[in-house]
Amino acid sequence: MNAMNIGTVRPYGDTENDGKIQLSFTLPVPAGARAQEAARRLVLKMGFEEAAVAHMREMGKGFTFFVVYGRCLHSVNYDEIEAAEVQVAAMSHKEIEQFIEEKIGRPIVVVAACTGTDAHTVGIDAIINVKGYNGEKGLESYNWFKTYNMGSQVPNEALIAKAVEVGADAILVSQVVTQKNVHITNLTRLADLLEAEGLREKIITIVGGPRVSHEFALELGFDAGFGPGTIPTHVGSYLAQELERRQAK
Amino acid sequence: MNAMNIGTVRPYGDTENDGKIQLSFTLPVPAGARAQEAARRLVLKMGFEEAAVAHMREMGKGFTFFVVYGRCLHSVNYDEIEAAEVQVAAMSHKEIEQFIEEKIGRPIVVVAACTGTDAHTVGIDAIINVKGYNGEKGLESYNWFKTYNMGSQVPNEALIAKAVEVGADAILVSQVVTQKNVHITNLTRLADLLEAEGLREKIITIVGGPRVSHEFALELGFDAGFGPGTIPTHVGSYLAQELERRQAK
Amino acid sequence: MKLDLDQALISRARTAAASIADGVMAEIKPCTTVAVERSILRLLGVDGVDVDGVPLPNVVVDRMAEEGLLGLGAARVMARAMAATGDDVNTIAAKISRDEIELAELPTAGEAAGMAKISAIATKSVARIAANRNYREEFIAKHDEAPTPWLYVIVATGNIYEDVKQATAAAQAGADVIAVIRSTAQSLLDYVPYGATTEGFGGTYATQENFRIMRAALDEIGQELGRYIRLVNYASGLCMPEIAAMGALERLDMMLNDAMYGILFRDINMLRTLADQHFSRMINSAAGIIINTGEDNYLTTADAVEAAHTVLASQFVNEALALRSGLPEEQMGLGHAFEIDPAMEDSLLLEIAQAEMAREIFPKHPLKYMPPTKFMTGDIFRGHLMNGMFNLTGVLTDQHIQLLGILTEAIHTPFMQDRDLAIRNAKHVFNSARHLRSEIEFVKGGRIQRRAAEVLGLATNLLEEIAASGLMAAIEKGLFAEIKRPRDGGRGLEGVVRKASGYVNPFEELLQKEINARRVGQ
Amino acid sequence: MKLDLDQALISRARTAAASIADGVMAEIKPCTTVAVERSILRLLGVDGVDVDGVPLPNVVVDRMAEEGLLGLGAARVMARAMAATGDDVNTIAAKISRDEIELAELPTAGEAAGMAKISAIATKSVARIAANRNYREEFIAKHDEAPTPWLYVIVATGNIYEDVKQATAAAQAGADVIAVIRSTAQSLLDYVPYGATTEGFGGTYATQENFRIMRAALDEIGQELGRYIRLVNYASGLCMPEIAAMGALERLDMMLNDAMYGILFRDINMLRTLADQHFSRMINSAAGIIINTGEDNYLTTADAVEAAHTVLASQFVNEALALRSGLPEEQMGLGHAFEIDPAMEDSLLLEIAQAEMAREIFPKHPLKYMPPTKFMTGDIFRGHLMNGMFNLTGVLTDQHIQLLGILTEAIHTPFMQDRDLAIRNAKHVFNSARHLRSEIEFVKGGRIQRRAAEVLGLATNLLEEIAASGLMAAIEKGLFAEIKRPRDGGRGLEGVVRKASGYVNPFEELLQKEINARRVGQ
Ligand code: B12
Ligand code: B12
Ligand SMILES: Cc1ncc(COP(=O)(O)O)c(C=O)c1O
Ligand SMILES: Cc1ncc(COP(=O)(O)O)c(C=O)c1O
Repeated sequence: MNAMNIGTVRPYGDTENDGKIQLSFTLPVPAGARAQEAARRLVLKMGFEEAAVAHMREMGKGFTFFVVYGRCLHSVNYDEIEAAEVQVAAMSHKEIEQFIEEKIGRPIVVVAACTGTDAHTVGIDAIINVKGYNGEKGLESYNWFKTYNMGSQVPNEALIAKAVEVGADAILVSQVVTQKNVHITNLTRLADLLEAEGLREKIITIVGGPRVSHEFALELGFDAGFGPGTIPTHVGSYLAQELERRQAK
Repeated sequence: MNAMNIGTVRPYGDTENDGKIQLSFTLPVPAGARAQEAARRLVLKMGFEEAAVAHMREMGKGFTFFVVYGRCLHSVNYDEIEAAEVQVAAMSHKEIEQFIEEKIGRPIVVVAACTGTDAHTVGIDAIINVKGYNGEKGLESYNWFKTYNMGSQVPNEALIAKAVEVGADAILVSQVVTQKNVHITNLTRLADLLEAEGLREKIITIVGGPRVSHEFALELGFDAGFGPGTIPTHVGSYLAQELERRQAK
Repeated sequence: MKLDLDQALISRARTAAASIADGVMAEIKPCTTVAVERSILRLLGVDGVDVDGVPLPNVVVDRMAEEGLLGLGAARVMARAMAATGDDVNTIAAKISRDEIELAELPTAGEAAGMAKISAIATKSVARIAANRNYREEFIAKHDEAPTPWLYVIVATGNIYEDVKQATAAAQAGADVIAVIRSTAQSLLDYVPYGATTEGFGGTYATQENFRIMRAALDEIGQELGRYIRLVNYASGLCMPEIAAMGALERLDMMLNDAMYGILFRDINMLRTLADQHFSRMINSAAGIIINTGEDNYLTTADAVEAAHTVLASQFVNEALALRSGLPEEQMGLGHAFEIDPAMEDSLLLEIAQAEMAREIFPKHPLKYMPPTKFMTGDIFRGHLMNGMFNLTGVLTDQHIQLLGILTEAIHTPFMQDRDLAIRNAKHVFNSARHLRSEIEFVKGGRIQRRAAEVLGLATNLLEEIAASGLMAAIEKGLFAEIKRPRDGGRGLEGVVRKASGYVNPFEELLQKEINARRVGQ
Repeated sequence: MKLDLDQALISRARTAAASIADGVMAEIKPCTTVAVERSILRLLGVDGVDVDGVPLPNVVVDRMAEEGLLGLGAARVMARAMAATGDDVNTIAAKISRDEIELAELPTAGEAAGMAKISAIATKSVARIAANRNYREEFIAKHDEAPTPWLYVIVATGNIYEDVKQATAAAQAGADVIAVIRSTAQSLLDYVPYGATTEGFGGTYATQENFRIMRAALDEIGQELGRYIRLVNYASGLCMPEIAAMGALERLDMMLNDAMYGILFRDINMLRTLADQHFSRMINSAAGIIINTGEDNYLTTADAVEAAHTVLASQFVNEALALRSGLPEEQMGLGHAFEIDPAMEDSLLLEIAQAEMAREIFPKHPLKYMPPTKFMTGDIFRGHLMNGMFNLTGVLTDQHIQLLGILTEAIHTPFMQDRDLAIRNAKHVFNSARHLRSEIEFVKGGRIQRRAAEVLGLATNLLEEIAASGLMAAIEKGLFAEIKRPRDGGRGLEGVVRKASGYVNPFEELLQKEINARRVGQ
């Protein structure tokens, strides 16, 4: 995956290394020559050259919208980047079933919920429910998964209690609302609770949502993170292999 | 104009000082978790916090497009900004005519052209020709202007020769094509030529075009610059008052 | 009519919906709820919080419930207290909160005299609501009413003062209607928070003070612009009639008001919220407030092509229920949405068919048309384009209330610039296609006509099926939005109370009178 | 037909256009031009530059002109030289550049033998062109032809190697047609630059080597994608037939080819460029190259509502002229544009009327529909939306070639991402409105029909007025694009030469044969 050698890269407009970037933003100032200059200077501070205000308009009294194009002087070394990705061999529905049957020998028990005040169940339902996502049926339809989908607005405490009650191998949490970082607050609290209950090492913990990445999940103390476009087999593959790995230890 | 006291400003998303900015750009790398991380790091280098890649897609092999939102930590002090603006009292068509009749006493002679390889005459025609712009007739229709519109792709030398021939008070140059900064090259050459011919102080020199500002014109050694949305009366007001000012000296 | 819809089918659908609504009315009639009683108290003037920050209407109603008095209705118990103490309602509420009044021990003797006072207060309260309505109507009459589709935008910063900035800018940019979105999970609170608030998530708490602050701001900018700027908030949830009452008192102009939404998307108990809905809609009706129903939401969990007929069926039911709460068609902002996967070939044709169908079946109704949300991605450019197609469909099919799509739908609640771009998008498209509707006909028996006929047929069948078993059973079966809700499940069932004999709600009659008077006036 | 256009008016317009075109043909018949003669040399195989970098075709033709021999035609003079020296054409050209041949002193004796050789070379040259055409047709026949509207995008980096990257990405994203825009002012050069170039402004020089590089790149990606990717460049300008010849040799698929554009927008002398155009179109025709005419440009200087009929009138004239150069209708990519001020109420209706009118009047023609440019601003979001409305109009009115609008039109030549967004915009709209055309009818006598009738009426009148005085007089009067050009003004008049008796252009006959053969073949 990390094989490709690309080196240092800059944004590309129409010529290598031209650094061209588009920005748009609002400043709380009235439109005019000073506003335009303020926008330009702001962009120059970001480390740009040739910042040009392509569009400026006052939206309501005292607020002005800008579209700016400029040449960004920063660059990143692509080769040095190692983005965390869930490390797992992709398996099909059938392969997952077979894997669990052979290597685990009993159904994997998962408890899923959309926690806190979050009521966006479409994402977690896509992973769990028979209906599934993008033509892939959810884990509920697998013979070798036993699933409990608790639905929306589930308190962290209730989720943990349920997991204990059914002897869950894994907890699957969905967080969609991210305003004021409410998902971070919520997930941090859950991680703390799991720690306190001594469940952190016993249960595989997974987070998912449109603003979730594997890296993000790891940072908050979870085992894996799944973002937009996840399909049930991604999660099934991970669960099966991770459980086997843990049992092997 | 500069009276308003606003202080230090940051971009505004939905809360004061939240610093929210939208960016889009292309990196010459294939799409994937590493690309996403590269985009994020690039934006962090610009002095952002919480840079989030909202959208990533590969456009053609090896080029990926990103939409990013982030919180910019820079700010600008609005009160300190003094953007150069053409300093002139706005007058109507009629007022301009009267002003010239009274204070100059003879028609002002102007030579206009779209210079170099540039063939975009709509802008200069809007200022000069009877047809005008936005309902305002061009300077050609004024009794107290005598105009020569040389059209498109006029060499700098030809423009200067014409100005000398007709004893022009002012030269009006339009530059629309800006790719590879060809307008700057072109205008710098014109300024040098004027200087060499000793005409710099004798003739009022004006530049216009969609990427022109007063500041930009001054930097290149012209007397005034007019950007998008200019109407003939703006230019007429300036010419009349500037000529009077010069004659008064 | 462009779609040549089968009028007989439409009548059959309406007949089935009427019988469904009658069934619902029969179920809710014997009941009142804590929320209904709290609204009665609010309309009588109870406001404020106790030392622990609990709203006084809750303190009073909870006490009545504890004492087993709620079946009589809060008004009647309050009448007793007034007669006994000579205090005004708010003083009584405060005293109850301080345990200075024993409700169970109040003498019933002075009740009749107390009820007379209550009646007088209630009459004044309804007069205030009517005055609000008159103010609105006069303002609009003096200026010009905005052309439809109206530009409806949301603000959702979580902070009422930031909301004001955003709303003001939106009005200046051309918005006709401003909705203040509620904080997540407020609908599950069985009380209404108090005072000005600055800390919501995904929206700002609906409080009476926040209503007042925003109303004042919109009145101010409306005066400046010479246009009436409509204000919207959310009634649906556990406090449906209470918030409706607040909205009526503070001159809101539209309210999201739909029990089906609460049942399906918030897991609120059906009996509770249907009972709440009935009274809340009476209040909305008298206040001249347009309701917004939530059928659009069905398409966020179900597929917009497969489930199109459930939206239509639900609209018929909502119409029938609304009629039974005294709402005229002109105040029924039935909801629907532009949510078909745009990757589907001819999706625009299907959207046009659906929107035009709603327009022709509900000709007088100020339909509320919701933008694409589900298939929005982080590609804001694509999002802006989809919103353009949505706006085109809106003006082409003569929608009344266009909730503007936001290009950052999949990313965050709208920034000021996102909303501004949405408004400009709508103005651009509406203006450049202003009379497209009157220039275009649909080919007879073509894809568009066939699709509308198909959806109408399926909806009629569904309604007749539901009529056989009743709405509640249909919801138990998961016939809407692919979500099943048990009759006795969900939140808030404990707040449903059987009316005792002698139960009184003084507002039902007064509101009905007001509603009738307006109807005659038209 | 959706517009119910008056067919009699259309016939009248065509009759007038025919007489206008006949007038033009009569004027240009007695003349040849330096560019025509240079193209003959190129087709005969003259290529390369002299020590000063001057292209050999220019060296040779200029020398012939100096010697007063050009009236005979370059082919005949070359025949003399071949007979006299026994060298091949390129060696002769090189010798001329080194002053090693005195043209005026060449014996005329061997001319007939020389002409036979020339004929043989010319025949092979035309065969190569035909082979290119066959290759294209076979490739397309093997794969599927792209559905219309075709997605046509431009690349304009100034550097042919960057252009290749951009074009490849565009093809991968779904573009059907790639146009390489020329550097500013190349059209005013009276020679074609040589070799691979990396330094253009607002575009990349059109050189034969650049054509080759891009053709190879598009063939490669086309193979990979299993689609034929069409390549476009510009003929119009002072080198019209020369570039047409290069395009035919390097298998371009479309060429901007319009003398009217050169006259009005580049101040090229009308006689010169009309003469050049005739031969260049014969070459395009034989090569199976679709021409793109430039009527869209009129609306950048004139108002799109007021001047709509001048676009239509010019299309009629261009059609008549093209027919006279042997171009079949299937290769006439008549240009028009979506350029009405979107701030105008109902502008979309007028755009639909105009586009549909073109479609119905020119049913077999691969119309080329140009996007909004003039009213684009730096507001890229608004720009993207306008392009969406343009794409909707394109698919609704069945345009053949859709030049995709770019959201940054008012800012810079397209970045890779701008082009990608344009392609996604078009794919999104085309797909979601794929069959809208067959579902919609326009109201009889409504705004759309009336507008189309009005424009057709005005165009017919204008054509009849022009027919009375001739095209050249009409241009002198400023009847197109509000621009006046004098008959004897403009660039390049000095390059027009009266044909002497005995003038020969061996390609006219060969190309005509090829054209006829193809016509029969159909
Ligand atoms: C549908 C929807 C709703 C529906 C939800 C219905 C339901 N039962 O889920 C309704 C209408 C009820 C709703 C209401 C609200 N919503 Co909403 N809603 C959306 C919408 C349009 C789509 C979300 C969706 O269904 N996506 C489709 C699914 C399949 O994608 P997904 O969730 O990303 O899931 C995938 C992956 O992330 C992953 N995944 C997700 N979870 C998990 C979990 C695990 C364990 C794993 C492995 C994977 C995984 O797999 C899934 C499949 O690939 C979005 C906007 C948008 N287009 O994204 C707004 C949005 C999410 N909503 C928003 C808001 C604010 C609200 C409200 C709070 C508004 C209000 N105040 O009324 C309310 C209240 C909701 C609440 N209390 O949480 C905001 C959130 C803003 C933010 N960033 O914080 C959004 C972004 C809209 C906006 N721009 O304002 N909403
Ligand atoms: C119309 C147009 C054309 C027409 C021009 C017709 C004509 N006779 O002018 C045609 C079709 C011929 C054309 C051709 C080309 N164009 Co062109 N064209 C445009 C377009 C669509 C509009 C320009 C316009 O007319 N604006 C309206 C006028 C009124 O605005 P304005 O020029 O800004 O003028 C106002 C002010 O700036 C000011 N002003 C302007 N000049 C002056 C002078 C003075 C003294 C004063 C006081 C004020 C003043 O007052 C005016 C009124 O308010 C723009 C895109 C766009 N939407 O902006 C591209 C654009 C300018 N063209 C462009 C290009 C690249 C070309 C070509 C080079 C493409 C090609 N390779 O073929 C050619 C060649 C032109 C050449 N040699 O210069 C690019 C330039 C890119 C860049 N930033 O460098 C643009 C931006 C399009 C794009 N995105 O690629 N074009
Ligand atoms: C009818 C209706 N009521 C209420 C809401 C919002 O409810 P909550 O505040 O629970 O998010 C919606 C959602 O859009 C709705 O459609
Ligand atoms: C028909 C035609 N030819 C040529 C051109 C371009 O010419 P130039 O290379 O002179 O910019 C255009 C402009 O778009 C055109 O429409």
